[in-house]
Amino acid sequence: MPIDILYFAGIREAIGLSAETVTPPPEVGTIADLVGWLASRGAGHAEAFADRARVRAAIGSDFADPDTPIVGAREIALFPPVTGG
Amino acid sequence: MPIDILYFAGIREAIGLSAETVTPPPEVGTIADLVGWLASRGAGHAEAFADRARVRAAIGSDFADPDTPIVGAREIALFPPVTGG
Amino acid sequence: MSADFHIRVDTADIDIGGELARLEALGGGGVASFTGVVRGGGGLTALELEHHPGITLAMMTSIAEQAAARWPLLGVTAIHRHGRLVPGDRIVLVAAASPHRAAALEATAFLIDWLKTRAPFWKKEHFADGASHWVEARAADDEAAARWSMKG
Amino acid sequence: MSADFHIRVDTADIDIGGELARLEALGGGGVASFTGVVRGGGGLTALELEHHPGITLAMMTSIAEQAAARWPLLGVTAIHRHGRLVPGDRIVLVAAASPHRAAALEATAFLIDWLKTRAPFWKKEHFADGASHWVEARAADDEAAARWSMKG
Repeated sequence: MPIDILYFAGIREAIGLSAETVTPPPEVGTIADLVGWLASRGAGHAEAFADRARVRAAIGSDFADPDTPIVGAREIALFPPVTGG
Repeated sequence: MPIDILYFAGIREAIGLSAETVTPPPEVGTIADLVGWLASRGAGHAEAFADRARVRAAIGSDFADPDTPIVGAREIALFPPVTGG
Repeated sequence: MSADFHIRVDTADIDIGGELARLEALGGGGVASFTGVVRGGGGLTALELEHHPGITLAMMTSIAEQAAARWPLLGVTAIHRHGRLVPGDRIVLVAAASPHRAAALEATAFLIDWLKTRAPFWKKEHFADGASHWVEARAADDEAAARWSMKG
Repeated sequence: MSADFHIRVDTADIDIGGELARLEALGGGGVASFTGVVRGGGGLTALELEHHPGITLAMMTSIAEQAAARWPLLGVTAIHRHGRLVPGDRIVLVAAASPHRAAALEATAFLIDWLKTRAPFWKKEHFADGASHWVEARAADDEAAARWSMKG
């Protein structure tokens, strides 16, 4: 099932994309799995996700923890910690 | 020595004047003495000062207690407790 | 930090946007404000505000200086109207500019508590049935203002 | 008390006077506000704000509803800009209308603490020497927002 991935801020800049559509393999079950899988897609992705402690995620409009299952997700956003307004 | 007396709010309305200039006798030494002396000047004055606990005063631009001496005062204001803005 | 004070008592309406823009321009980064508006209800048709012209500005300036001594403020604005106001009219604006949002908000709370309780104004309410009366000082407001004198 | 919410994220400047007039018109008697302005200094030439369009409004609306559940509010306004801003530009306005001045001010403090710390924005600073960097989340801001979740 394809998932739309949105990137923001420094993660967007490192990857060079603000969004992409991916179809992860079935063993990618959680947000943490997804980030690990995405990190292997290229040098930009690897750089973007080098510091896993600084990656935050949202599934749809809800913030998600690294161990949140991604089953059924249509849109997942990955970004650094928000800095507020 | 003449003193300008300013009246505000309900006190002004009861007396029917917003200001008057008076020369109290020498035994009128404090704000409380002044109020007592003014209360004897007429029916409006008596009504205005009937409830002494609700009379407040300022000498010039400073609030004054009933026992504050009025010696040397040029302008004294008498009014009900302020209600704020 | 020396603060820019803008203190006024007059009959004219208050230009909130313009007043806050002046504080924004001080460069502190944050501006807090409180605007009071005459409330209707109970048949109130007008509010008449009287003040002691000789002492109101002096006291408002003094309280603004106290706020600037207590919080790091770049500017303080306090504008109060007097005369006849009707429901919906602005009656008071207090605002403070600071590099710290909590300082701006706390100073604004301090200033409005003082203005609503201690400022030398008297208010007369006029009602649709022709009745009118002077508003009495309220104990709850005195307590709100007293909280500040117990601090710091 | 059902509150009127006015929540917006866009690139346009914020009309403070107009926004506060809308809240004044709700009739509560008191309107508190906090306006944030981009600060200069340190060679800062511009601030670039990015946000997650899919979740920002939902989260801002949710926090406004929390404020309205906690304090007796007639209206809540929260407007945040995104895009490129320069020093002196308004970046955020939060405001609340209430019959109780403390409620309006506390709700405003709650909303701005949340917006400044938890709202899903990222800020990039651009400097006169050509350098630029993404602003890191600040622990002090998180603590300011955390105070609220410990209350009530």
